Amino acid sequence: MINGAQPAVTVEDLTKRFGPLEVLKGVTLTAHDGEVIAIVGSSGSGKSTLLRCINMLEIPDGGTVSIAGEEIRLREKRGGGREPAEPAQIDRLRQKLGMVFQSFNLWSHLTVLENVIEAPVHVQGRPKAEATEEALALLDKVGLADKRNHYPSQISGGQAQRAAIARALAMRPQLMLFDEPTSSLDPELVGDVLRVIRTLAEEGRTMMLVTHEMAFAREVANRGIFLHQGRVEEEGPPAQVFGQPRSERCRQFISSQLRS
Amino acid sequence: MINGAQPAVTVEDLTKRFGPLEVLKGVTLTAHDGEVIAIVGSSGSGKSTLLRCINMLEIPDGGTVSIAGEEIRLREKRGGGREPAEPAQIDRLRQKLGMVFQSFNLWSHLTVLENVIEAPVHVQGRPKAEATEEALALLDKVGLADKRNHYPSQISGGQAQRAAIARALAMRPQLMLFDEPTSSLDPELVGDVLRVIRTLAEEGRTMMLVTHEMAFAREVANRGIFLHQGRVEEEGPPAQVFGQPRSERCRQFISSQLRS
Amino acid sequence: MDFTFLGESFLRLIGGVPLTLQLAFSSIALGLCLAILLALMMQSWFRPLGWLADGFVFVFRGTPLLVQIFLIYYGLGQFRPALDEMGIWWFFRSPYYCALLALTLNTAAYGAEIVRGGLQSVPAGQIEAARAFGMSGLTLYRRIVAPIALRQALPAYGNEVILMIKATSLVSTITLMEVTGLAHKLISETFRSFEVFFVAGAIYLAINFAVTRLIELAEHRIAPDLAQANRPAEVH
Amino acid sequence: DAQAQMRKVKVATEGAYAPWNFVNSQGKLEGFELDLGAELCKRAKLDCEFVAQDWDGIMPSLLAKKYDAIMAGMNITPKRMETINFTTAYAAGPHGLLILKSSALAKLPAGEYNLTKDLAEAEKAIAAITPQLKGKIIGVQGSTTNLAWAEKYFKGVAEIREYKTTEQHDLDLAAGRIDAAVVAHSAAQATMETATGKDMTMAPPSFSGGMLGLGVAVGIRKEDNDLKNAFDAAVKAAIADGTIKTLSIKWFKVDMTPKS
Amino acid sequence: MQAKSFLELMQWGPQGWLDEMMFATGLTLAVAIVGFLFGLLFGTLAAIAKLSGSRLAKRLADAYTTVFRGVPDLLVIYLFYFGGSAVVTAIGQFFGAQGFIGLPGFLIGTLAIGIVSGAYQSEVIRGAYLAVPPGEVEAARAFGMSGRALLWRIIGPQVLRYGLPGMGNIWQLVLKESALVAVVGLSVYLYEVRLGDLVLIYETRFSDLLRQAHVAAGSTRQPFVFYITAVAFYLVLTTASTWCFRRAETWATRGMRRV
Ligand SMILES: Nc1ncnc2c1ncn2[C@@H]1O[C@H](COP(=O)(O)OP(=O)(O)OP(=O)(O)O)[C@@H](O)[C@H]1O
Ligand SMILES: Nc1ncnc2c1ncn2[C@@H]1O[C@H](COP(=O)(O)OP(=O)(O)OP(=O)(O)O)[C@@H](O)[C@H]1O
Ligand SMILES: [Mg+2]
Ligand SMILES: [Mg+2]
Repeated sequence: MINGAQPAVTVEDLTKRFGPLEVLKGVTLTAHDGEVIAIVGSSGSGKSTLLRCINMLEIPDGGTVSIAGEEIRLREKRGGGREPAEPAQIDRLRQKLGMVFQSFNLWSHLTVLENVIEAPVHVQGRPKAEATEEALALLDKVGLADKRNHYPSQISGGQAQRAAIARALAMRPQLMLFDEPTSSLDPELVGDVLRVIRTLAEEGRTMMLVTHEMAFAREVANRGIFLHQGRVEEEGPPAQVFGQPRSERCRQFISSQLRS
Repeated sequence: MINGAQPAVTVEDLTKRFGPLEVLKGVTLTAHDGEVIAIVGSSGSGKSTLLRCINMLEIPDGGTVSIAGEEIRLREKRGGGREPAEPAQIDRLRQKLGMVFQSFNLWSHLTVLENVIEAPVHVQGRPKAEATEEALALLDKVGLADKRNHYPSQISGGQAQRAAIARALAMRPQLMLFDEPTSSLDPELVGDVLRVIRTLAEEGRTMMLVTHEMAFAREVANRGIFLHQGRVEEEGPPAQVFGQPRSERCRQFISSQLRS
Repeated sequence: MDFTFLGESFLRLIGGVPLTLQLAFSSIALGLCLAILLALMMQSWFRPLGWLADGFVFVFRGTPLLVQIFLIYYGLGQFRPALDEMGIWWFFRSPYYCALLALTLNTAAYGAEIVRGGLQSVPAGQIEAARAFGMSGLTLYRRIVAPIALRQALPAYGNEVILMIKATSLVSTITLMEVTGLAHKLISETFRSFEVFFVAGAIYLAINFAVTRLIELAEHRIAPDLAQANRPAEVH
Repeated sequence: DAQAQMRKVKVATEGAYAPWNFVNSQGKLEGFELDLGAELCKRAKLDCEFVAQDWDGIMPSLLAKKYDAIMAGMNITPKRMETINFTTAYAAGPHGLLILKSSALAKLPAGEYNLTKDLAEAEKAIAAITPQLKGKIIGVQGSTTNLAWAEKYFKGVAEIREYKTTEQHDLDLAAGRIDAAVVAHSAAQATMETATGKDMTMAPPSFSGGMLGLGVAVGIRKEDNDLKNAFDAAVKAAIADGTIKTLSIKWFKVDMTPKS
Repeated sequence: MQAKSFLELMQWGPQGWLDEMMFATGLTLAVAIVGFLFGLLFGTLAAIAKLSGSRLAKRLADAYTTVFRGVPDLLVIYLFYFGGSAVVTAIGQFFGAQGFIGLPGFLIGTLAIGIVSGAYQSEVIRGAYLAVPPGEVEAARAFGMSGRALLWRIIGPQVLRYGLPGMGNIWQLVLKESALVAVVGLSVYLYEVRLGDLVLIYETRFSDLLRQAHVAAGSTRQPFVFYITAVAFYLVLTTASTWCFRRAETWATRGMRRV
């Protein structure tokens, strides 16, 4: 378990640009063990980019990211931009992170089950039999046990999303990054995912999730963050951020949702 | 405009199987001009498959599909299964259909704008200048005007979904098939899409949409359909299907949603 | 058709098959290792390595194999004193080793381009997913990149294998009597080029047919999901 | 007029066998056979045209009537006579072993042996060479009478390697990959004048006739007797009046006139 | 024959070989381009046949690939030239013509190269097609695209994207394959030579690069000069074509994400 004295993630003054477009304009946030942080914001506001910067799939142009108190070392690249100072450090830290991609990114040459055991066996070096057993339990939990031998091209959108969730969980990560994990799920399954996340939080794991479903965000999170044009516009307890936001922009965003 | 006396789509006793799995077990439904039909159901219940059968991306194993009163002719294939009796007929009918895919399927070698004008110019043979003008208006409507020269790999999930919607609308289809068109959209954009769909319906166009957002379904639809294990379990006005369903299974499904 | 003569020719030419196969398969095996190395060098962050690989591919892909064989064998033969001094004349003295060297270097250059193309076709998202799980280096290549790249590259690599089998016919210019060398000899003795070429063609065809089947088999083994999945070709 | 009455004849040559026939730097065919051919055609009152043809296709193309005669340093052999006809020989010369000056073979006793006239004597001379070649490597041009001769007498004693051209075995002889090459004296003469051949010499014994070929002659299709007769007469006349001797000295620096 | 210096040998004009080598380079390029285009045609057709649902078409295309990939190219060229000529000659004689009717070497040569390289190209195209994301093809179909539009607008550009490296290989191959065409003799170049009152027509061939090097080597007995020069000329061709292919690749992979 990550050292309790240290926050699980610290992001400080993170900036990222794509060409002329400044996507993140200085984001600072901290997540402690067992915390669930829900990030909302309009489309294109930089939510995915933020998550991708945390595990260095995108190298931020400025600012720092620390995982369990260990700062990821970057260095200036000749010709502008930065690059990892020590790729091995990133690989090591990534083993503590799990990620569910917005577009799933399941490995197309592996079956659902193989997708789930791939990283535990070949990155963490766990015995295959053990990993398989755990994977089957996870697939069962997300209701995919009967699809375990299907290839990603043979399952439905919601099934792919659940496979991606199971794949990330199988790593038993200390910090989970969820990019819209329930976008393709029906209400029942959303409830299931909610329960899974709660269990994980109780085990002391940290989660950051991007979502568009305010109800879900409010239920699942300890803290809410509203990202607007690359900046943290509002941050606080869910009841505040998703209920009575102080910022005008956030209020407008929240109020536009349809109520059922 | 499609002949008013004929329903825009008629699906009769549609069945489809993937290997041993019977995904659709006899679906019958009709949509008239200007109708908006919302299809809900749990993940894997066959919603996408149903939409894909309507435009023959999947060839149904049994049953018939008619577009504007014209039945799509299929014939038995040697070795089992069926195949189009006359591919040209399908190509012709497809020009009246638009589709937004669950996984967007934007053409990766074309920019957002090129994606939108592609089919109008190269399928419908409209002049490029005219198509471009219309495309820009559409992109503006979905808030993507500034991303028009980006490639699909350079835009966010929600932006890709909006591009896919604009691409389908650019065909000015009589019948639109939306497969979870708002899954990656924030509440504000969901409202925008809602307005677009209403305008289209007022113009007399027909829409079938799959969604997991009950609030959205209730707002947008004239009729609701609850699909369960490949069968139409409940069908009726939105207030009934998404409010007080008669079927036990549907009630359970609806009630599981989180309320905000 | 004179079947007795065809039979006789067959018996003569089949004597060259072991040499043909030996040269083809050893050069393909060695060449593939070198090709992978070159492709990785091309993608490496350290640019000089990339330039080196590019230069190698440029020269060996850019010139005819026949000339390469010729220059390695006859050309280096001119520098015997220097090679003697380095203690490697024993290698270059032998036409077999020279042929093997030329074939290996040649197929490595072509192979490198094929491997590079395969690596580029791996969807970025799938690599990212692997990275996000802490996969890197060899594991990433072995488990994710290579299998996906292989499926893309296999048809093109199949081409290369067959090309190499046929390319061995050029080694008769440096006195190695494989199938084509024997065929030419037989023609010069009998002047029946049609029959002899027919038999030689049939022998090559048989070898290559077997190789094609093996590659197809490999394709099915490596890409079972492609075989099962609804390929676009079947979408109507 | 008379010019119009002359029969048109196409003569093929290889264009890559200096000094018999070769292409000069102006792209023109040149050499002993070109000069001789012009003379022969003048005498035979033929309207001749020379074409270049690769050695490998030279016989099939004659049979396919692509041309009517071959003058390409081609020796008369019984095997070739099964397929085509030859005129009287227009050149003949001895053959022997091309070796390095330092070789032990250089010290053999000199002698000219004719395999047609006195086979026993010739074979005695060959037997004297044989022990010196034990375990050695002999190079020889493929598809030649030299090869047949070498295989008959030295197979099993020495390793015989077949080359496409004479200059290739010259190169290997110079590099020390082979110990001797079986060649015609005329060709060896040309080699020894080049840089490659400066350390080479012919082994003293020389051989001619018999299986080494009954001389170089014009090759003609079997049924084309008119042409054979015309060339026969012309060759005999050219031998008789010393034309061949003159041309031979010009190109080979030795007299290659066949001795009857 | 005295050994000449490199510069003497490589002069332009009647004294040197540079002009011949340049012409040969041009011819090599011409044969290669035409042969490659024929190959593209045959290869595309075969790939379409292989991917089509029709089992018969697939069998035929498979047989085509197997045979023309499997048999040495020289054999195919021989077959075309002598076989084709024999047929034409027979037809000619039937109509009263006499002697051998040669088929134009250029056409036969490039056709043969086209047939052979088409067999390879079909495999590259097929492989590239299979790499195209199925969803994107579906999307096009769903919008009513089919046949030519689908091929040109969606599949073609993406096949290009995945297939260009393989095609680059085949192009290099074809560039060198043109050497084989020398066997059947390329286009004819006539020289008139007067010997007194006799007019002789000398025929030589515009040789491709490799054969020209071979001829010049045989004529001057200085093989390395010419083989190394040939290598240099080939590398010039390669540089130019590599540059073109790289440019094309950059263009074809636009919008594609790299990791
Ligand atoms: N190519 C295929 N091969 C085998 N099974 C398939 C294939 N495509 C879909 N299926 C199965 O068919 C069932 C229905 O799939 P479909 O995509 O229609 O579901 P859906 O209702 O759209 O679900 P979701 O809400 O998750 O998108 C699923 O169980 C899926 O696993
Ligand atoms: N590779 C890229 N090149 C250029 N622009 C990019 C690239 N990737 C992302 N962007 C831009 O950066 C912005 C932020 O993208 P990001 O994916 O972080 O948005 P998001 O908040 O996750 O939105 P969504 O809710 O739609 O997923 C978008 O405007 C997008 O167009
Ligand atoms: Mg996103
Ligand atoms: Mg679906």
